[in-house]
Amino acid sequence: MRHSDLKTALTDRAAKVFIGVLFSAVILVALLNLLVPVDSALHVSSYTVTLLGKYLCYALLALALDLVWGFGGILSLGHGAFFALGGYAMGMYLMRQIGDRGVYGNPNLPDFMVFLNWKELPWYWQASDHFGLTLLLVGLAPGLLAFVFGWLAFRSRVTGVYLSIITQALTYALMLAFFRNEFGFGGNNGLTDFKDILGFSLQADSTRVALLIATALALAGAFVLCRWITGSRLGRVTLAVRDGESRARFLGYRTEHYKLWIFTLSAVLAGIAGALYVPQVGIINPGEFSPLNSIELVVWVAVGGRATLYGAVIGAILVNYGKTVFTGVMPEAWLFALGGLFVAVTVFLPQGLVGLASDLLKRKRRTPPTAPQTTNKESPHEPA
Amino acid sequence: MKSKINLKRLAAAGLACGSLLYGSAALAADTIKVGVLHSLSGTMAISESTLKDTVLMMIKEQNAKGGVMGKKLEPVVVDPASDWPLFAEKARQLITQDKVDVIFGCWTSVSRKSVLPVVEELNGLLFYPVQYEGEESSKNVFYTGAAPNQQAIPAVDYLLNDLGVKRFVLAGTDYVYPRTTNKILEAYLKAKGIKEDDIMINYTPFGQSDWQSIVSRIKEFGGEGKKTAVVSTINGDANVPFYKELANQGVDASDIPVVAFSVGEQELSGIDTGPLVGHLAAWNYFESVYNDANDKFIEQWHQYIGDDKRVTNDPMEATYIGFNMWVKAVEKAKSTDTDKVAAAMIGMQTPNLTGGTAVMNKNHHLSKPVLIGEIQDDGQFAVVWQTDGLVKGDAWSDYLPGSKDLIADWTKPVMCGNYNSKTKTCGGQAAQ
Amino acid sequence: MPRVLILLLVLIGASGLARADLHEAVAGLGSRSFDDKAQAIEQIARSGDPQATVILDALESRELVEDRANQRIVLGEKGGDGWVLKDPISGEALGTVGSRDARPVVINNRLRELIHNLRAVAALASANPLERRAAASQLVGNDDPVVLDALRERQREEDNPLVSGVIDTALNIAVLRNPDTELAVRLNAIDAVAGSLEPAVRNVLRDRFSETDASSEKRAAQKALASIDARAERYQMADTLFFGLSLGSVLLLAAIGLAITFGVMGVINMAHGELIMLGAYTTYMVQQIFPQGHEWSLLVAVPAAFLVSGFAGVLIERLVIRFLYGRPLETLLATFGVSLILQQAVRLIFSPLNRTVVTPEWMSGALQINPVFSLTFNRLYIVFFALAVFLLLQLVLKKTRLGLQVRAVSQNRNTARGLGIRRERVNALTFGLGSGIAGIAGVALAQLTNVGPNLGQAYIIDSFMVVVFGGVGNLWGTLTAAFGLGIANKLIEPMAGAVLAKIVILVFIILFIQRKPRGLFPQRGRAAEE
Amino acid sequence: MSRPDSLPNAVRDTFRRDQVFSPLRSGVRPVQPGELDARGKYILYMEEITVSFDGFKALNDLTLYIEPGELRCIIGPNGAGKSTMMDVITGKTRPDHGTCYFGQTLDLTRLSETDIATAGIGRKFQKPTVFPEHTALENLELAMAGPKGPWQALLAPITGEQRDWMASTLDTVGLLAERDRPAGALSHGQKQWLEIAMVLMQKPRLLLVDEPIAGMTRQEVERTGELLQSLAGEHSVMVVEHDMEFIRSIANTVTVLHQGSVLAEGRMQDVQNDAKVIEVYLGENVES
Repeated sequence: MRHSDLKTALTDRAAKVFIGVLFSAVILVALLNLLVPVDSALHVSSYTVTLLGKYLCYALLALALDLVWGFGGILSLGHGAFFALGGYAMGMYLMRQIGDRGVYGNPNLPDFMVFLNWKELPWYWQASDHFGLTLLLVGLAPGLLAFVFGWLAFRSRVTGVYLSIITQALTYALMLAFFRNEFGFGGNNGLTDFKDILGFSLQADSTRVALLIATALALAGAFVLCRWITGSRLGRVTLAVRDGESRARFLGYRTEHYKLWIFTLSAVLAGIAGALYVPQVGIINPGEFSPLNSIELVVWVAVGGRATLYGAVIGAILVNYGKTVFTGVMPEAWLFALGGLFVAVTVFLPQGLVGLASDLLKRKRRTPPTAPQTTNKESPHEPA
Repeated sequence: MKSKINLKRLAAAGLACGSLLYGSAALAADTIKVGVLHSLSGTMAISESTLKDTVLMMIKEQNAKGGVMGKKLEPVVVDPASDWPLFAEKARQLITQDKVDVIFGCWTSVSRKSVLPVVEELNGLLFYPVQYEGEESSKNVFYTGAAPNQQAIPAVDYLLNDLGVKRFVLAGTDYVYPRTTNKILEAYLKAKGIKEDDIMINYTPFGQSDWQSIVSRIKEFGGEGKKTAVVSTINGDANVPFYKELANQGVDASDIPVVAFSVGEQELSGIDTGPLVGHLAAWNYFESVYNDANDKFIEQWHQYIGDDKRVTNDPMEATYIGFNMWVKAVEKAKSTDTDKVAAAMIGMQTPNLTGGTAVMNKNHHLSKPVLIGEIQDDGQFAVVWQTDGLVKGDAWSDYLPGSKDLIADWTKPVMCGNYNSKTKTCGGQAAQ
Repeated sequence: MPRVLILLLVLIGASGLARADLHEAVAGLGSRSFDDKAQAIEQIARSGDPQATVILDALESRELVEDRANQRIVLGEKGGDGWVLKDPISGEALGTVGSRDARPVVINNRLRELIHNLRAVAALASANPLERRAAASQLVGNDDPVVLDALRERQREEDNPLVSGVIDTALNIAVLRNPDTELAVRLNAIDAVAGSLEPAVRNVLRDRFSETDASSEKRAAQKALASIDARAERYQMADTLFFGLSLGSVLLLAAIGLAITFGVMGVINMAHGELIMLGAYTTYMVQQIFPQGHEWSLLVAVPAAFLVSGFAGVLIERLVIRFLYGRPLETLLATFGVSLILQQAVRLIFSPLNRTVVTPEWMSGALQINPVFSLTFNRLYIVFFALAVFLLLQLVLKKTRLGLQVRAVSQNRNTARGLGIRRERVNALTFGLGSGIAGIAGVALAQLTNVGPNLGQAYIIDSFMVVVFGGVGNLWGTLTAAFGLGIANKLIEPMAGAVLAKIVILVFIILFIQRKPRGLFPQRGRAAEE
Repeated sequence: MSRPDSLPNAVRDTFRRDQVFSPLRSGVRPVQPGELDARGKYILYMEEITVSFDGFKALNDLTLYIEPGELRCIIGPNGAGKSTMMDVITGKTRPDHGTCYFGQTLDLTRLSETDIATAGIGRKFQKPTVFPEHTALENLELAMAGPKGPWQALLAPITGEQRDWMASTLDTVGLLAERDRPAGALSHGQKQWLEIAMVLMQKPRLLLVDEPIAGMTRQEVERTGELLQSLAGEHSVMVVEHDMEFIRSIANTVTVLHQGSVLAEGRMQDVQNDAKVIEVYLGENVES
């Protein structure tokens, strides 16, 4: 039995490899983007930098979902909502940074509020003038929502399918609410046209690279955190809750506390992913709350492989890379590919690509010694 | 845990990431690349895929004529999948990876808003072919659809003057285009002496499918003795159930006419228009307009798409005008350089499809005729009114308090998209 | 007033114009000005020529066209690829021209109304009392003296109380609108119209109330208004209720198939919406196959849609779901993939554009109970249709062998096998049944909304809400939930607007599920708790 | 597919106080370990318990007392209500009527499963329910008595003492060699043992043991019998079992359930000779 503390989580081999690969890729990209001249064949365009940044945000989001779904057994179909809330919190800060450079040149209000004839900034926008408070809000908004929602749901023992469906209803209701212009978040158009962050222009290559590195740091941090948690007794109890919630209750665990804990943490991670996503893609709007996005997210995790953490990361990156390629090369086929992926993975690859890979590796490694054993035990006619 | 396996897996993942770095960036100097940025999947595919086909048709025709400046045009089609952040990403891809010289694309305002910072940053060129809410003018964007003063205001004038309408229902989907249009109209109607009580404003969510209560309220509102009309900025999919409900509740065009700004031939092609005869729409183009240029365009379209039943519509005409103008501007500038083309665009004239000439103004908006048509039972519109001459598109509405002092002028010495004519300053963003 | 003149002439059947003038009048329809056209219509009507009705009918139905080659106004009939032209007066055939070589003469709402009124005045003499009543209703609120004369004349001969009631109202409104009538006459008129719910009555009473100086008239008008308002309010409540029922029936139709696949089989079928969509497209296809059969094609479409969607359902079950029993969350993902594939397939086959589904005559319009309360036929039929589908399904589940097996399997999968039930077959058929019902829902929805690739997505979340709210595995719960949510939505909507109403309902369901995690009518027993 | 019980019932159900959002519940606070007041004659009092599912009465006016340190065997034909009774005691099922007290103060019908477990009732299920993806040792770690909040789980390490305890418990049930195998890979009998070990780790005052010997070899059965008997005295043990021979070998007092209520209670031989019992149950089974 292991009881991993933070130190073992950091020095753990998987974490080392993960962080190593992540940072060598990111730093390579950063250097090739910043130092290699634009017309060189080795130059990496800032398009690729933002694209990679976006993938890493998605990877962080997938990691967050894997924590609740893979380890907690809570299939949330509303994780997009937490992602979007974090994104909005950051978007609000970026909106405020525009200052009087908006089209109406109003120094006190964002453009859409000028347009709606609002006279003053609503109270919930007040914190967005400060970066520190914004960071707080990035975690707090999704965390609080997840806490309240989870507190209600887990206490009432809403589980399985029911929970999935009401999380879907949650994100759907939020989407409708954010679409409303009166809600004060820019309605359908959302928040866009950002200029700079902490005084650095968002259009500068160096800012982009910095954001990419920040995302990679967040992802690595979240990965280590998740490893630590899943390796600790907390993680084992969470797994136990996943596999036999009522048994765990009979052992004296307040399972709802565990679920709430992990759900809230996951929501905060999703919020951070959203906050990193927005400055890189340059827009946040209610479409991010769409239930479709949340379901797609589940597939990233399923494709990569549940309950492995790195599976989620690999899945998110692979599927989104596929999406980028497909929507460019053969747009009509993208939905077929995505749909087929959903079906194929759930039916044939319940453990995802990671599971497939480890099965293959296992077979390769173990075939010679195990082969005679199986033939002894099992029917001798069966081909090995 | 089996960390040995992890190493290999992660290395593989790293390789996959690496392959991302160098995408397709082949540069062919003997062609001019034209980016097409319209959704081919998702909710907007219904409207946007037609425009993709229109651009491809125009490119084919132009190439048959020998291309532009002796070079063939090469379309680069991408699918932003009705996903707004993806619009920005794809725009960036088109400009930096595929090195296109111009982009035709976007439909919804939010997609344009998403793309806008990208084309400005990378100094790209975007032709936007859809009627929209105005309140914008970018150095890098040409707006070939109608501004509110080219659609909404003339339509309301028609209702006021020709139909004697005294009460107005402003019904729209809850997003920025209806909001802006309705605000402009509200201000305009009040200026025309319509009382607050005689204006009813209603917003519904996207894809609203149950219109019973709203239609019933409109009926009630219209039953109070004064001639009433509905000004509809209801978007896309919500229109079919809306019109069906109107028809079923017996709201006749002669009692309460509905004038729509987002319903064209293509939207009607999904509705049984029998019960809707007489309801109105305001556009800069109708397929039913009779003249040779339009006949030719329609025939060409039918041939290209291989279906005689496919209709044409206003955004297609806007694409047609935008494309032809761009071709002329490139030839005039003898370059595809954005700044040179943009400069050449201003003042450019090409024939439109309604028998007149479209002119590109200094504010990057077109001068266009405004037509009002009544829906006919064959899904077409019959033109019942049109402006005498061309109406110049206004980037900034005169009826909104925030924008009445703003003008856009992309010629020297102003060179500004939001120039305050009172303070003589250029608003923040577009400062050069 | 020219309109007066023509009506007069039509009424007395005067005929004094030469054919040459008629020719000239018809040519006048080619003008670009609607005033000129109005004048031409007057002239044509004034001619009294038997061809006049033919020409005016053609004008309204866009079969009066301008031949672009010689700019003549002729009768044109769409045939083949173009127009078959005929002389409007002699009826002589003039050959055919291409579809864009002739164009219909454009009329606008004003001209259309002019023609309608002309026709209504003529229809007052119809032998059919229903037509007479419709004509009289059309003329209510019209103060043209000639129209009023025509109404008065009709009133003298009218023996049908319904028709004469409408004419009375029309005449009394005219009395009240005329400032010169005596007070006593006006008071009588107010009394007479006090029971009418016609909007025109309310408006005229309001005007009298604010304009009159006579206190007796003021009081009478006020009293009449109050009683009208009170009645109207009651009917409005009934209206709202009907809207709620109607929305509920749509929800019921959308959800009931899901109640089978989700409730009975435990499969979270995210492709349910697309099965509805398939039903709607089947309706479209059936109408394409029988282009002349719009009136009855729905009767073919219902079984066809059941079969198409049912077959698709069986396929989905056999190819995907059977690998996933007992893993409900996985069925969610897999069927979501299926839904994406179906959507994109439809987009490729039928194009992303919406398809037109024609509403048959008998489903158009409304059952006009009184001027403020009407039940639209399509909604009314759909309410009954939904209930019929529900009852039929209950019958199938209660009375047939399949139903028995379905219930057995749903209650205990293992025991059922022990009883010799072929589970595989029952699963496939059950899923097919649920899917088939989704297809039937599609037929109904095709009458209300877009038939396009996104049709299904619009209903999937609502459907799940209904089933979960009602209690999984309980069809009666689904019924109650559908109508409950429908009515609640419509009650909230006038207060909060459509968007907020929807949010309120969603939040309500989320909170409700916290309180009763198994819905309104939970299945009880130990099996249900596992 | 069942009809709703009727609308008024549904409405009443909806507004039941005990299902209302937890903060609205009154007087319920988490039970602390050691809160049990076992000074009375009995440790478990079940009185007039009735549970019905859709009109079927799974328990009908059941009254049963367990003394501290007693080993009680419960027998009865299928559907007699044995498992439902355990469900009521452990808080899984709420009775429609009746009271159920653990010790003098703890009203089990108002406590959650967690609280009941914390109060000192451990249960071994009919179907062995261990955590298949955890190793045998981890299963014990999960079951081990001690603070069970998320923070403690994250931060408090396992002490050496606890390690020894787990090892010795595993040894008791003969699974020490399997300590690092996933529980899912154990044989059926081993899982039974593992679950018993888990219940022991909870340090319960009352053990509910549902069909402990299913799938065990004769030897294992014997050891189980010995173990259960050794537990009695320090713990109260309630065993539900079908195997009459096993019951006879361990039982002191036997309770026969039939149709949801107690049919007979007493020493094994008395019960065996009871005419009613023979009629409904033993008659057929004793022979076979």
